[in-house]
Amino acid sequence: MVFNMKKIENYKIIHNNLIAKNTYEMKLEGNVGWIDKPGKFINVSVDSNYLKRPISICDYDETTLTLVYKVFGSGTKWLSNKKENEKIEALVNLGNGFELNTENEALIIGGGVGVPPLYALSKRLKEKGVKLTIILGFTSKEDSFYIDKFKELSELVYISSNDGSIGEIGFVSDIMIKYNLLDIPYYTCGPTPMLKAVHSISTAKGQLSLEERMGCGFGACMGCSHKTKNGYKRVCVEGPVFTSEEIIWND
Amino acid sequence: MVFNMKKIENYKIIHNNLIAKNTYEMKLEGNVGWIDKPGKFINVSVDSNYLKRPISICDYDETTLTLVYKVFGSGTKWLSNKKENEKIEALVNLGNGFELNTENEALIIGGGVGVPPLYALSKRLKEKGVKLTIILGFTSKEDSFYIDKFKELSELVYISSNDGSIGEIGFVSDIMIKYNLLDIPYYTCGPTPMLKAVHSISTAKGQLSLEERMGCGFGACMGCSHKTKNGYKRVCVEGPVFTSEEIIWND
Amino acid sequence: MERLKVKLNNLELDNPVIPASGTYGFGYDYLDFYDPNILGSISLKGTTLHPRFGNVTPRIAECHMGMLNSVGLQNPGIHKVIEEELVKLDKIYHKKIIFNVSGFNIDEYVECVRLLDNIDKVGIIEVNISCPNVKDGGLSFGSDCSSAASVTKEVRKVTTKPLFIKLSPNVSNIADIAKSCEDEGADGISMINTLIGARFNLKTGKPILHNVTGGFSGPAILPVALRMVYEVYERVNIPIIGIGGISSAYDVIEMMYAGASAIQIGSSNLVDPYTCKKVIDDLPLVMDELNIKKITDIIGRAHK
Amino acid sequence: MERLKVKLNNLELDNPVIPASGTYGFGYDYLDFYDPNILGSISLKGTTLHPRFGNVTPRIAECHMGMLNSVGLQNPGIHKVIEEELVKLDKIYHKKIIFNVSGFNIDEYVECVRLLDNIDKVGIIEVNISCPNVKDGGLSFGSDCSSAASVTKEVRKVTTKPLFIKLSPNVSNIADIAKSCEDEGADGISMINTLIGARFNLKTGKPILHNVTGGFSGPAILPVALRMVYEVYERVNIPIIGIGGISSAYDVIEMMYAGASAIQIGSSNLVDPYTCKKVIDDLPLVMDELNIKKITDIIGRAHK
Ligand SMILES: Cc1cc2nc3c(=O)[nH]c(=O)nc-3n(C[C@H](O)[C@H](O)[C@H](O)COP(=O)(O)OP(=O)(O)OC[C@H]3O[C@@H](n4cnc5c(N)ncnc54)[C@H](O)[C@@H]3O)c2cc1C
Ligand SMILES: Cc1cc2nc3c(=O)[nH]c(=O)nc-3n(C[C@H](O)[C@H](O)[C@H](O)COP(=O)(O)OP(=O)(O)OC[C@H]3O[C@@H](n4cnc5c(N)ncnc54)[C@H](O)[C@@H]3O)c2cc1C
Ligand SMILES: Cc1cc2nc3c(=O)[nH]c(=O)nc-3n(C[C@H](O)[C@H](O)[C@H](O)COP(=O)(O)O)c2cc1C
Ligand SMILES: Cc1cc2nc3c(=O)[nH]c(=O)nc-3n(C[C@H](O)[C@H](O)[C@H](O)COP(=O)(O)O)c2cc1C
Ligand code: FES
Ligand code: FES
Repeated sequence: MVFNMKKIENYKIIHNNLIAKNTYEMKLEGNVGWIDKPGKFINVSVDSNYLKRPISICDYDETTLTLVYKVFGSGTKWLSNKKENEKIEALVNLGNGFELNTENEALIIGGGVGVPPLYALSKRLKEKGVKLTIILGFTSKEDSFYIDKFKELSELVYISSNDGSIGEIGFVSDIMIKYNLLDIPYYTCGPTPMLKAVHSISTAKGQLSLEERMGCGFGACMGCSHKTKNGYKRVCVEGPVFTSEEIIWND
Repeated sequence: MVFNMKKIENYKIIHNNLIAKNTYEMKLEGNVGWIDKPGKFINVSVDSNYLKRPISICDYDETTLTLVYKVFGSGTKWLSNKKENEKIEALVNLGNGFELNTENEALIIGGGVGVPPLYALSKRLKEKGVKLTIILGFTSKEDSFYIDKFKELSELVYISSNDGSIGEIGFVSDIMIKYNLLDIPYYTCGPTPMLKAVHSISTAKGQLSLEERMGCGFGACMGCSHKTKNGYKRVCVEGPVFTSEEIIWND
Repeated sequence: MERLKVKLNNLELDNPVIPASGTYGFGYDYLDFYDPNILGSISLKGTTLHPRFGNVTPRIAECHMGMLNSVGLQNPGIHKVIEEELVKLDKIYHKKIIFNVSGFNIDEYVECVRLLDNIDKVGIIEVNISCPNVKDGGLSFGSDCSSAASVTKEVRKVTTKPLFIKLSPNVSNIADIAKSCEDEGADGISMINTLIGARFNLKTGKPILHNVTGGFSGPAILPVALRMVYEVYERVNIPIIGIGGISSAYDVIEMMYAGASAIQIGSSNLVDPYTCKKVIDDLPLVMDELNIKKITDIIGRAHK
Repeated sequence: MERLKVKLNNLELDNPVIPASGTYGFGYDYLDFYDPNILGSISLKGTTLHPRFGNVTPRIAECHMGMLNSVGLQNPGIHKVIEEELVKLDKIYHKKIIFNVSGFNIDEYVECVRLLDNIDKVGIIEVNISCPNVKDGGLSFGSDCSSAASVTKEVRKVTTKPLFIKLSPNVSNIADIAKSCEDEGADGISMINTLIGARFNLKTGKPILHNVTGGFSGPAILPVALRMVYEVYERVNIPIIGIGGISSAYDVIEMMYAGASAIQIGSSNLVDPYTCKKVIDDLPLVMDELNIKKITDIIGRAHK
């Protein structure tokens, strides 16, 4: 139980590198004992701003965790300026995370900064012997990242980009249709329109990781509520991962 | 003219040392070309707070200036945590400064954190050959500072403290009366009650450096207005130094 | 600790620190961080007669030293709160709570208060006449004297429990409104609820909140809250729970100088879930520093 | 630069950036920092019929991302301002200015506006019905529709110059008040003036400001200003000068999305005297980043 508590932790920055356009990989050293599954997130304190910033766990091992984030506004800008050996503080052990599939095949569908949490997930699934088909969508080549890392996990990695500068031109849903991937149980994270498309075209069950603007990240403010077939849920506690069966789109 | 402009400057901290209870001496390296007389002040940016903090020039030479300040609230607390080689930013060249007396004798009367600006003043007066009598008042011994430095400038240095733990017990005004220093032209800086007492008992002319809560420090907000016989003046522009002839006490 | 004790009418609190309604759920969400029994009391999430989902998201926007929310009173309805939440809460929190109610017409307020009258766990009923998020209600009751008075008068009839009216700051004269509530039998005033604010998305130009405007809270609003508590203290003789922008023990002291008998902390809990614990731990130290013997000594000191 | 030009009635400004009344004196105090001719215009220190010293100090208190002031309209009186300040200002600033007036009864407003009617240098008369610092005036005119309307109606009679009424945010429905002013012939709305706040000295418990309360301004109030500009834009058809908490080019954009045709910057000038220059320099860059061709394209975009 203690193991599973939310808490504030400090991490030392091992590196904080630009890996794509405005996109950084930050490796952190510190307590990672709470990470029991992929898909959880942490809420990072940024001195520049009042609210913390939710970022998914992209990768983790026994002593480190890795975040991949895109500079979007002032908070992520601040984060991108942090240097090796500096410390950052975060509220950790947030969200439900993905439930690891028991089937022996899975489709991974990531879009933009929705890709990171799917990396640790794919690693865990692969360790379990699940056969992975991976689709990664980016705005364009310069925004893309982690493609090689995913290729190490599977031979079936499809890339799409809005402008065709890398992979196939179009959306991840186009790939799903083109290569007839509609009946594989899926895991997905990315912009809401993408999630909606995936949810509507797939005939399989899936787990979808959502984003909402958050006040607290630990369940206290009801800022991140999402309607589901099983009632109102909080993206920060009962989510961010929801099943395709329960999900309802707000509009 | 350009020489005399207000501007924002950056300074490197040479040292920032505790020299008395909650009292720090901060030596700064940077542009000091604007310091044409003692008694001017700078308005220091403190990251912790919205408004800048006005601090008097305590000492200066060709390349450095020195501040002596007491930790009072969050801004000065922040300042006290700055380390050697770090930078601070300030709006500089503020206030009128003291007019150097043409008489050959002067009484210097400082109280608490009103003492600092009188140090550079005393140095300049001594350079001009003015004979100095100096009275420094502190709350108690642990609050006292710069006594030896003043003793280098004059043999007539009187000390008073509220509790008698250093020098004579009582106020600087008691010293003025006891040693019959009431008719020497004076320069004074310190808490308002002290200034009022000095102003009322001295029969000589004097220059008094006032304090007010400031919005801007450069004349734009009218936050620091003070009535004088010559009309309304701004402590940050027409002051902080006022003559005993013009001064009126607000209450 | 004796020196931290305060009284709100007949309710004695171990200390003046209470998490504010809407930022502490129904008492459960902070269990990972500290034992809630250290708190003076808890003001529960605003409850309405009927269940509500609240507003469409986005419901949160950030501001300089503050935030906007347009949660819109999401809650499972008072029956469920009484039957389920209070029962669960009783197991982890052993003191009386402050039950915060809202309504969209006077009957709803009355019905809620009536349901609470005989519930032992409820130490104070806090009547929120100020929630700015719900277009067809909330705001109106708190924005003029006569409707504030009507709500107070009607809920007064159905309970003998201490009634604290929670005021909106989005008014031209809050002291008049407080006085109307006192005149109709309010036992105390909780103040302030959120200011109304808005933010716009730089890329699209559109409002960040789906609801366009939201309640503005956090350290940014402290000076407004302090001023209003000061003004209301001059006008009424009933206790005030000071709310708005408090994030430290120093802020608690300042709010009590202004006239508060106890205080609530809202947004600061969201940003640092340990806030209430830290404030309670710091209070004796800050009191030592400022030479304050008993916290009750300083209530309204600014007026003396 | 053509793309920054905006219009306030018949007055064309090179850019929408105007320092706010009370934070730029009579135009002189920033000469060390930059040439004021880069500004869209200047709103001068609030002027009254008779000279005023204003309130006793302390007049300034600090807040989280903001400040309180209780300057209390210190000014040498309109005659001296016209005869001396405007003449001096004309030598260093070559554009039309915004003349901000206050009064303690309607006659004083009328007399001031009458005196300004034939002064060429005055591009806009800004009628401050909101200054919260002066106990027996100011506040009352801005706090309800009928007195706001009366002032507008009477000053309208004595001038053909553009009249902008400057509104107080310390009201329950600012859009109603703006509408009353429009109905009586106002040419535009300047908003917002300061919120009312207070701070207390931790050591003594007493108010920091001698006047107890003061006007609260700075980045902390931006969300309130944005919300109010948004609401007023929905109700009136006259241009709005957006004021309150602006400190960057991004804030300018956000305020114009909400509905402002130009903006004023107050406290931020005090904290960084280069603010207006920086904002003017940054605007084209920020517009490039956000794909905005002409600044006028975005006025009220939040409503579309
Ligand atoms: C559960 C979760 C996991 C996330 N994981 C990642 C990740 O691994 N990598 C990554 O790059 N991004 C991730 N995001 C998005 C990330 O939180 C935002 O990009 C970030 O908060 C933007 O902050 P800012 O200061 O740069 O932007 P600003 O616009 O200055 O932020 C203003 C406010 O809006 C909020 N906000 C802005 N955009 C978003 C958004 N898309 N989602 C939620 N809140 C937002 C901010 O948190 C802040 O409160 C995740 C979001 C959620 C909810
Ligand atoms: C012209 C001038 C010269 C000064 N020179 C010195 C000096 O050489 N050494 C020194 O120790 N102090 C000096 N002071 C006082 C110093 O400015 C204050 O102690 C300091 O601003 C307190 O800031 P804080 O953040 O620690 O306190 P806080 O209480 O957190 O400050 C809150 C606000 O009040 C203002 N304030 C608080 N106390 C004072 C005060 N006494 N005078 C003016 N504003 C105040 C702060 O500037 C800030 O705006 C001077 C003040 C003035 C006006
Ligand atoms: C997310 C959130 C939800 C809130 N919900 C309620 C509510 O349901 N009922 C209520 O009376 N006040 C509600 N409030 C207002 C707070 O109780 C408090 O009055 C306000 O936030 C000011 O305090 P603060 O600055 O400490 O946050 C809510 C505030 C926030 C931030
Ligand atoms: C020191 C000071 C003095 C002010 N004096 C006046 C004034 O004389 N007339 C007026 O209409 N507004 C006055 N204001 C209000 C500002 O013009 C502006 O409306 C307000 O400060 C909000 O903008 P800001 O947040 O950018 O400061 C004053 C504000 C400050 C800070
Ligand atoms: S962000 Fe507060 S409940 Fe989810
Ligand atoms: S501090 Fe602004 S005029 Fe002096």
